[in-house]
Amino acid sequence: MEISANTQALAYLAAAILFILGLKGLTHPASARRGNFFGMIGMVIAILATLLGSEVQSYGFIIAGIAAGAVIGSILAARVQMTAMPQLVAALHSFVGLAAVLVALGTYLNKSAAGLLEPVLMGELSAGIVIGAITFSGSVIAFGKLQGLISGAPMIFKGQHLLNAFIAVVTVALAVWFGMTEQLWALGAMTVLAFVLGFTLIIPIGGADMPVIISMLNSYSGWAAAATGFTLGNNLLIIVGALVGFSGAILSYIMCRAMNRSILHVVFGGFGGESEGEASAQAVAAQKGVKSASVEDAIYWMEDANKVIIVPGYGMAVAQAQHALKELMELLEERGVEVKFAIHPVAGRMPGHMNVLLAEADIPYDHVFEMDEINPEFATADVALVVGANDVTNPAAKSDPSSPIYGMPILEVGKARHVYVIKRSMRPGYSGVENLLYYQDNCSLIFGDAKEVCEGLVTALKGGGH
Amino acid sequence: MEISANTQALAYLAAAILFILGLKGLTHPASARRGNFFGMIGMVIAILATLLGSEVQSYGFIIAGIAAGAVIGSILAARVQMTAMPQLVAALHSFVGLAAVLVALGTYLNKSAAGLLEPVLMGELSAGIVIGAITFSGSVIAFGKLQGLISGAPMIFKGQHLLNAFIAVVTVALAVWFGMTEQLWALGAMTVLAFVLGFTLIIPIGGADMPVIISMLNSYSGWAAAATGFTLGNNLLIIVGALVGFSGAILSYIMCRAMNRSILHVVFGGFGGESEGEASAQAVAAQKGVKSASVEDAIYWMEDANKVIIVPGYGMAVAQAQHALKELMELLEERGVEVKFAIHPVAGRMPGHMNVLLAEADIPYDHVFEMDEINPEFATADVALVVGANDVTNPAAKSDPSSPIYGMPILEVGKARHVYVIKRSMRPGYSGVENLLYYQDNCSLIFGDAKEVCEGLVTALKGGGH
Amino acid sequence: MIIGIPKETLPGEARVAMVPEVAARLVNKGFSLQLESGAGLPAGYHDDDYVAAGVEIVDRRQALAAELVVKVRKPSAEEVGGMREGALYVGFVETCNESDQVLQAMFDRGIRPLAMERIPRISRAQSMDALSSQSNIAGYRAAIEAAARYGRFFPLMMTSAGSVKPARVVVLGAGVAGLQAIATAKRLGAEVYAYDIRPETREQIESLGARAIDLDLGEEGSGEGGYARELSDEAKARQQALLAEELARAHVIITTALIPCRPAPVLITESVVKRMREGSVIVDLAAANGGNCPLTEADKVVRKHGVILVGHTNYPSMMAGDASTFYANNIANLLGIMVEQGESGPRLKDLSEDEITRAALMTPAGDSRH
Amino acid sequence: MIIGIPKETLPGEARVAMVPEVAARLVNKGFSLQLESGAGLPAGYHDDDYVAAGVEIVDRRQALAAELVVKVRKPSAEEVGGMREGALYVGFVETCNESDQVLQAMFDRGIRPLAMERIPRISRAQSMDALSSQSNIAGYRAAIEAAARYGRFFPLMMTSAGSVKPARVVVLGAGVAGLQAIATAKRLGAEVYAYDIRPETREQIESLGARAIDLDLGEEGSGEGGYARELSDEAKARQQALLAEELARAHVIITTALIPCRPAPVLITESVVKRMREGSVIVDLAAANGGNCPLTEADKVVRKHGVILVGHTNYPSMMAGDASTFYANNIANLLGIMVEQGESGPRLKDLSEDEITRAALMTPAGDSRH
Amino acid sequence: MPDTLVALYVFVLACFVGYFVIWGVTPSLHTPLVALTNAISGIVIVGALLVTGAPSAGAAAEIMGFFAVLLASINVFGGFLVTNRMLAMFKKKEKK
Amino acid sequence: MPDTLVALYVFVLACFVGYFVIWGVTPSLHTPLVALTNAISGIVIVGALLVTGAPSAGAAAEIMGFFAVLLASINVFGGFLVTNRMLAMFKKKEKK
Ligand SMILES: NC(=O)c1ccc[n+]([C@@H]2O[C@H](COP(=O)([O-])OP(=O)(O)OC[C@H]3O[C@@H](n4cnc5c(N)ncnc54)[C@H](OP(=O)(O)O)[C@@H]3O)[C@@H](O)[C@H]2O)c1
Ligand SMILES: NC(=O)c1ccc[n+]([C@@H]2O[C@H](COP(=O)([O-])OP(=O)(O)OC[C@H]3O[C@@H](n4cnc5c(N)ncnc54)[C@H](OP(=O)(O)O)[C@@H]3O)[C@@H](O)[C@H]2O)c1
Ligand SMILES: NC(=O)c1ccc[n+]([C@@H]2O[C@H](COP(=O)([O-])OP(=O)(O)OC[C@H]3O[C@@H](n4cnc5c(N)ncnc54)[C@H](O)[C@@H]3O)[C@@H](O)[C@H]2O)c1
Ligand SMILES: NC(=O)c1ccc[n+]([C@@H]2O[C@H](COP(=O)([O-])OP(=O)(O)OC[C@H]3O[C@@H](n4cnc5c(N)ncnc54)[C@H](O)[C@@H]3O)[C@@H](O)[C@H]2O)c1
Repeated sequence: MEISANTQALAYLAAAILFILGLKGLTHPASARRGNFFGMIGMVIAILATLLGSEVQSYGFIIAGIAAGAVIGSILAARVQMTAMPQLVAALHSFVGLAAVLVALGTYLNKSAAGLLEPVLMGELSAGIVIGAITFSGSVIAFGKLQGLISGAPMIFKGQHLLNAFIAVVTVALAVWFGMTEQLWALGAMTVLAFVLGFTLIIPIGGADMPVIISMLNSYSGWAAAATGFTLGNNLLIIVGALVGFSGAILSYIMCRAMNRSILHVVFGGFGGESEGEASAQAVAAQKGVKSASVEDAIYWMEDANKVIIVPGYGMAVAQAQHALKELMELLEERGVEVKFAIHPVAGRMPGHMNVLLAEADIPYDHVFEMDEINPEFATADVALVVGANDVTNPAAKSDPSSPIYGMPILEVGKARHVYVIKRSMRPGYSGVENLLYYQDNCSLIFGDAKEVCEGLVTALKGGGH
Repeated sequence: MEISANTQALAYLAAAILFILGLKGLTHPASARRGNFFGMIGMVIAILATLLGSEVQSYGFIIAGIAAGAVIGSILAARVQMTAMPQLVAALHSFVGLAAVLVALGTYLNKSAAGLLEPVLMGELSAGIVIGAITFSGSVIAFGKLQGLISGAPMIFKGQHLLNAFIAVVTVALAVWFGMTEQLWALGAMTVLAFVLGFTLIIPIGGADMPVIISMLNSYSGWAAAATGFTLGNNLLIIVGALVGFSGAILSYIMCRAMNRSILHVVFGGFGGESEGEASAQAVAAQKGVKSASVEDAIYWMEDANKVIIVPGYGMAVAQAQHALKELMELLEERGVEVKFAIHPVAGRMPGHMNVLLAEADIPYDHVFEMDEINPEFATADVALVVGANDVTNPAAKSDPSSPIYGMPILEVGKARHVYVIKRSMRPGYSGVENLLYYQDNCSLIFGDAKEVCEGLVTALKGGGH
Repeated sequence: MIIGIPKETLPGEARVAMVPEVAARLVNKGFSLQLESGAGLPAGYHDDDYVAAGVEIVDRRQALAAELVVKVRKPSAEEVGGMREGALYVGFVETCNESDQVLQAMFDRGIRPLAMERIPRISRAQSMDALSSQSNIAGYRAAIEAAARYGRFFPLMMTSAGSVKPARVVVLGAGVAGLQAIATAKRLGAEVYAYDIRPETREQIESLGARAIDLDLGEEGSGEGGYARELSDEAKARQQALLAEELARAHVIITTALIPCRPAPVLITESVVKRMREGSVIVDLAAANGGNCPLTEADKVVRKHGVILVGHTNYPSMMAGDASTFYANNIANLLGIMVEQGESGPRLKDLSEDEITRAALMTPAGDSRH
Repeated sequence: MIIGIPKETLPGEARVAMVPEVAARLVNKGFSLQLESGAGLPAGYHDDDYVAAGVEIVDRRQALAAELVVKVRKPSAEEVGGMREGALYVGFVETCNESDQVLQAMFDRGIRPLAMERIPRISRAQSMDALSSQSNIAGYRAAIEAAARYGRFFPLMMTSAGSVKPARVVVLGAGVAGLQAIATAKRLGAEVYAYDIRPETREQIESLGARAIDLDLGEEGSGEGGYARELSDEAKARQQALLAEELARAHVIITTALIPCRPAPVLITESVVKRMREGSVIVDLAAANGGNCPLTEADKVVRKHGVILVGHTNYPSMMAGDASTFYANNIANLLGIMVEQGESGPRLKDLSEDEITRAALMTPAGDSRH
Repeated sequence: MPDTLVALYVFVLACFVGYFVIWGVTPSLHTPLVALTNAISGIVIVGALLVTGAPSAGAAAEIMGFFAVLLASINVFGGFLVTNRMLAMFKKKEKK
Repeated sequence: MPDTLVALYVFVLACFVGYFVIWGVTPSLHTPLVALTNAISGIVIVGALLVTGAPSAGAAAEIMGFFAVLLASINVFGGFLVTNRMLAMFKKKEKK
């Protein structure tokens, strides 16, 4: 069965629509899996439409390639540990990049064999190759850093930006030369240089900044696909490429914004090494190996949790966040989440400090539990939300006899599945002792004024797609 | 100077981008005017590109038409009173509809003269004519109702839906017939019937529901433009048509949702007349000629106000909305709005009722004013937000000696520039007397539980585009 | 028009019918005020302050001899004797009995009493309603009294020296005083429950963040004019029994259940008191009318079965400063509708014209109420 | 190990060093408790309740003769005489003077006193810190007392009978008691201002929703161990002068400014009292140490210059129920680190090993503090 | 691709754009949005120009085209100006 | 319109769609988003198929194409499955 070009175009359109709907599915957790499903169907349609189209005539290599890819891909996906996910994504990106390069080269070979080369096409080809190559080598480096094959530390060298700029200029010059002269060596040199550029762009960047880079490379891989689409005159590739390209770019932007960094630094690489006047709380945390999180991360786990335990401390009082907490409690309860407040006997700065404030916000007494009552419950809580409390959650009180708070009973928040701590900085609490809780795997810090963060949580809970 | 088809296509693309950016500008008040400006530029580019293209050869009629249109349009826009805006918009919609019909007919004439008629084209033509005609006559009716030329009351007659369906079927049949036979009479009959359909669709709908209709007609006019685009093979028209079409449709949907009505009723007309189990608060209000408003309306005037006076009453206490009000106060103050609370001596159900609750929410005492202090200030307030208060704001106490509350001093909220009253229904307060305030021009009611509405206000204030 | 303000003579009464701030307003309107020297002292107002407000300080005789005498409490026989014939008296009359001696003495001498407790409960009269204004104070004060007498914390408190549970406060009767007591106890952090016989109070109780106790009595408790009505004997017994469970668990009970001119309903029986925890407190605002708890003794604080029963009958006097201000405002607002501006200052209107003064004015022929 | 709990003998002292609930916990751990009959009554705990908790009710002699005697207040000479030689005493010792007679008597008889007021202010000792637990009560109670004595409303109230402004409450000293007083007055709706000499309290005051008063004294007030230190004379004078303005406008002042073992600093001078409004209230928690206002008279409520000065010195006793529970918890927590489980029940550890008991244990040689 | 298919691609993508861009409009600007989209829908003027100015246009087509141009251009001018007026009126106090 | 222009139209519109649709993604799903877009970017497989299957393809092109197909299809399969795993892990308690 062979389909007409028109039918193929319609099928491509359907696939494009499915991809868009797939991404739109991610506007809400409830529709996310459906979104992924749409994406798969779109892909199946796209592949079938291509195979059935008149352009594809020989199937041997294709079937072999797909079969092998399916096996490898499935095994990779099934085996990979969730913690190794970033590496896997980086590796997959590199494949896309390389595939784009290969497609462009293959197209060049086919077209030149058919004598169909023309400047516009060659420009498009060059774009595909360059972007693809950068994506490839950049992703390989990122993979190496994440996997620990290459040192994760930022590697900065003098004149790095100059070098990058130089390589980039030469690459473009080669592309132009190739377009004008059709000389193969220019194509080859350009390809090699693009690979090098990917390498020099990413190598200086430290491991802590890899998430931004992964997402940036994601964007590159999208543009590579779009460029391929232009080369092949394939609208589907263009559409999908643009979607992916924007996705990566926007995500990088969002991440940079969250970390208070300039996106330009990322695009041009090496931003990880630049010192920034006063180190932000996030930066200090990152340096200490403490995870920082966003309001949305916390909401993600809270909104469908079975049980959330809120642990207020002096910071809640300072921020006067009790009213916002009340609202948070109500919203969570509306969603069927069980919410409890855990009060440590010395939380705050006077006996009963938390009680006064929670009562002011009209938080019902039957939601408020003292330490001994609530401690056994942390193990069954999905989220412990620590709001401006510090010392009273510090496991050092139990484990470190040299600590000045040693011997003080604490709220065992660390036993909850996820712990989110709201505070403004990495500064310690009243006792001046560093909190070991923050180094636990299940604990992340949300930096900010407790009231503002709690209001952010409330807004995020109310929000969500249309 | 004449431009090539390619240049024209690029210009069209630029125009389309400008239109999209123009609409995107409306995501935020700050960028709204720039958005409008983008729209204008886009239009200029589109028109110039068309005029300079090879298809347009004679300019006489065109220049006359544009010149006359410019003069009339500008005068209309400059003269119209803001209160007559809905009428103007309705009138303008009817123009678009009619223009679309004329363009389609003209195209038919041109193409048939050139012998270029073919079934797909004729289908597209028919779509353009039908949608355009419905838009035209529907808008004319809407205009008449709004302007008071036709009774604003819903006019319902038995079998109205049947009649509409019948006309629609016949119209479509004629279109098909025309496409198959190229017979002019079919085209003519179809056009006439489409005009009739627009009439029968809109005439049953009551004046109170006109905003939805206007927006629905807006959508129709967009689809008419898109259909024209298909006819002419003009991508710009298609893009803009789709934008406008979605805009109207989404707005109608939003409005219907806010009024708890089914969008289907609107599309098929006459929904205004259907009685719905229990009349909603909005419906009762509309019947009494009382305006209802949305949270966003109130926020619109509050967020940049100089002074907002909040008037709490018993309903605030019942809803326990004090904490939400506190947050609202803080958010407004962050934006530089002066916020004051006005307490009537008998607001609530016990002396000092409001004071207790406002103190609970930690609203500073210096924001809380008693009646005599605050009454002179209403005249200078941009917004008076009445939260579950009723009797204490009722001007009948001053003006109607027969009223049981006659002689009671009241809070003169009616003097504020805009008054928004939050309550759940049109039911009266403690004294059982209807509140004359609600009939004032500057007063709108936001129906809902005071706490939920206030939280909605808070969320809306925090929200706003990216 | 001359207004005389004699000193209150009832023992323990610290209020005064006029305060300087309000007096100044009345003087401005053309009234002449004559205050008995020292009348304001117990409430914290010095003669000097009155003088500054334009009030004339006079002796007792002269204050009583004014055209219009304003007082807080029921006049004594001696005071009636000192008033001029045909004078107008404005103040509480404190009788449900039209054959009351003092009242008769007034009528005999042609003195027209305007009873503050008879001001009708209509919107327009709210600013003159001294019953409400004084009840409000009583409610606040009752809660403070309870907190001061209760040997434990009202609020929940979790401290390193242990946790204390919040006090369980039950308020009986959610009228003006009851609601204010609820609000005040709630503010202090107690767990507040409240009960009233009128079903519409449920929402009002919840509007203060407290919880309403529901009992199924089988009959309605709303009477006319916003007051409660007396229940049938059967319903009364039912009520006592159903309430008993709630009350026995309470640590503090504030009762405000009154039905005008009727003995206060018994809501807390002795057996309930016996079941309450040692050191619990009952503040009985109905003590003057026999009390909602029969163990209460008027004007005394007693301890019975380990429970402290507070039987004060004059809470407003404990806050004489603000209570007097409220009362004086009520009086001034009432005067506002009683007079019109004549050439030589304010002149009395026909008191039977306005429904408020008509209702408040007591006449020898007996009046319409009850 | 046998613990004796004699009845408190100081007049007005209603607390008891052990409450049934805590006693039951100690009995569970293997202690034998002997309580003087009726010791719990003033705090609302009956002998029966103790018996139910496993406490033996004994006579005074026997209670005093235990190995370990726990009390609230400083023992009397008579009590010391009744104690067995070499016994351990746990309770307040209430002296800053090591040559105190009672203390000497104890030393002479080999009785080792563990002074509750010497428990160091470290995190681990918080649950044993009776000074804090009792201060907390004093702070709450002081605010209630102020509200009960003040002849007006604490909260803002806008009613049809006029509006009353919120009471302006100033709290001096924002330690444990001060913060709780702030919180309680704030709850009641007063407008609360607070001042402390230690700059870190500013944030703490604001964390309770009150406003901090800032004075520029030119020197720091933070001392060691979380206590304040005494100011230079110059700074003292400066402080008085700067505070005067704030205080004269206050309607209620609650003072808690104490410096251990020093006369209380004078914060409210007589001239300030004179300037205060008639009927204002000063609750002086430092009354026992001479008062933050020199006009205060210890253990009395006096009215001077129209201002009511409350000089109670034993607020915890007014809430003896909860105060005793807190105290008993403190004692039990302290016992927890003093003993280890031996074969025949708990056995005393070497008290000089743990820094807490080391600090609390008073020795004849004098100790390190001051 | 044939023109109709191209038109379809463009149409579908434009629909997505329309959907997203309109949902993003802040609710307080819904009224100006109606006015602005109204103005933009005056884009039929392009169609009108093409009809009127077509070399092959007969008299009837020209007349029709003339009216179409007239109406559409009223719409364009009226629409943009009214939107502008609305937004100007909606411009509130100067931010400090 | 020439194909390149059509491609440009499509590209521009797709960019807008991409921009809007991605901004709409709820932040908590950003990680799955990366995985999903990664899978979707495997669409280059279409290009690879066209290259490999082209009637005119020489051996070199076929080899290149083969590897391209292989890599892209690893990406497609791996990407979707990983996304699915992620979302499954992210599936939280059953709603009551
Ligand atoms: N309860 C009492 O009677 C009493 C009396 C005296 C001392 N203490 C001591 O106080 C401590 C109480 O423990 P805790 O956990 O409640 O408090 P904490 O250990 O003092 O920690 C409070 C935390 O809140 C954060 N914070 C402060 N302001 C904030 C704001 N506006 N927004 C968000 N976070 C804010 C601070 O971190 P950032 O600065 O990074 O934001 C700080 O780490 C104990 O060590 C206890 O011994 C208690
Ligand atoms: N202060 C006193 O001491 C005292 C004592 C007794 C009587 N009164 C009388 O009470 C009245 C007080 O006036 P007011 O204006 O405060 O109250 P009001 O006139 O009784 O009006 C309250 C309004 O709040 C609305 N409402 C109730 N629950 C609501 C909720 N959950 N969310 C939103 N709205 C809600 C009600 O309308 P919907 O049902 O439509 O929502 C009602 O119209 C006066 O007539 C006064 O004379 C006062
Ligand atoms: N002008 C006005 O609108 C206005 C003015 C003042 C009061 N009011 C209303 O009048 C009502 C009564 O006010 P009040 O405080 O003077 O009443 P009150 O002092 O006469 O009685 C106190 C409360 O006790 C309740 N009560 C009586 N018998 C009871 C029983 N057996 N069990 C339980 N509760 C019992 C009553 O229902 C009342 O709520 C209130 O609702 C008040 O809001 C209205
Ligand atoms: N383990 C712990 O962490 C722990 C336990 C208890 C108390 N503390 C802390 O110790 C501090 C003192 O507590 P306290 O209440 O027992 O103190 P305190 O009773 O000794 O003094 C009361 C307050 O008065 C203040 N003061 C003294 N002189 C003053 C002056 N001239 N003017 C104004 N204020 C003056 C002091 O600064 C103190 O805040 C508090 O901050 C408390 O939180 C810590």
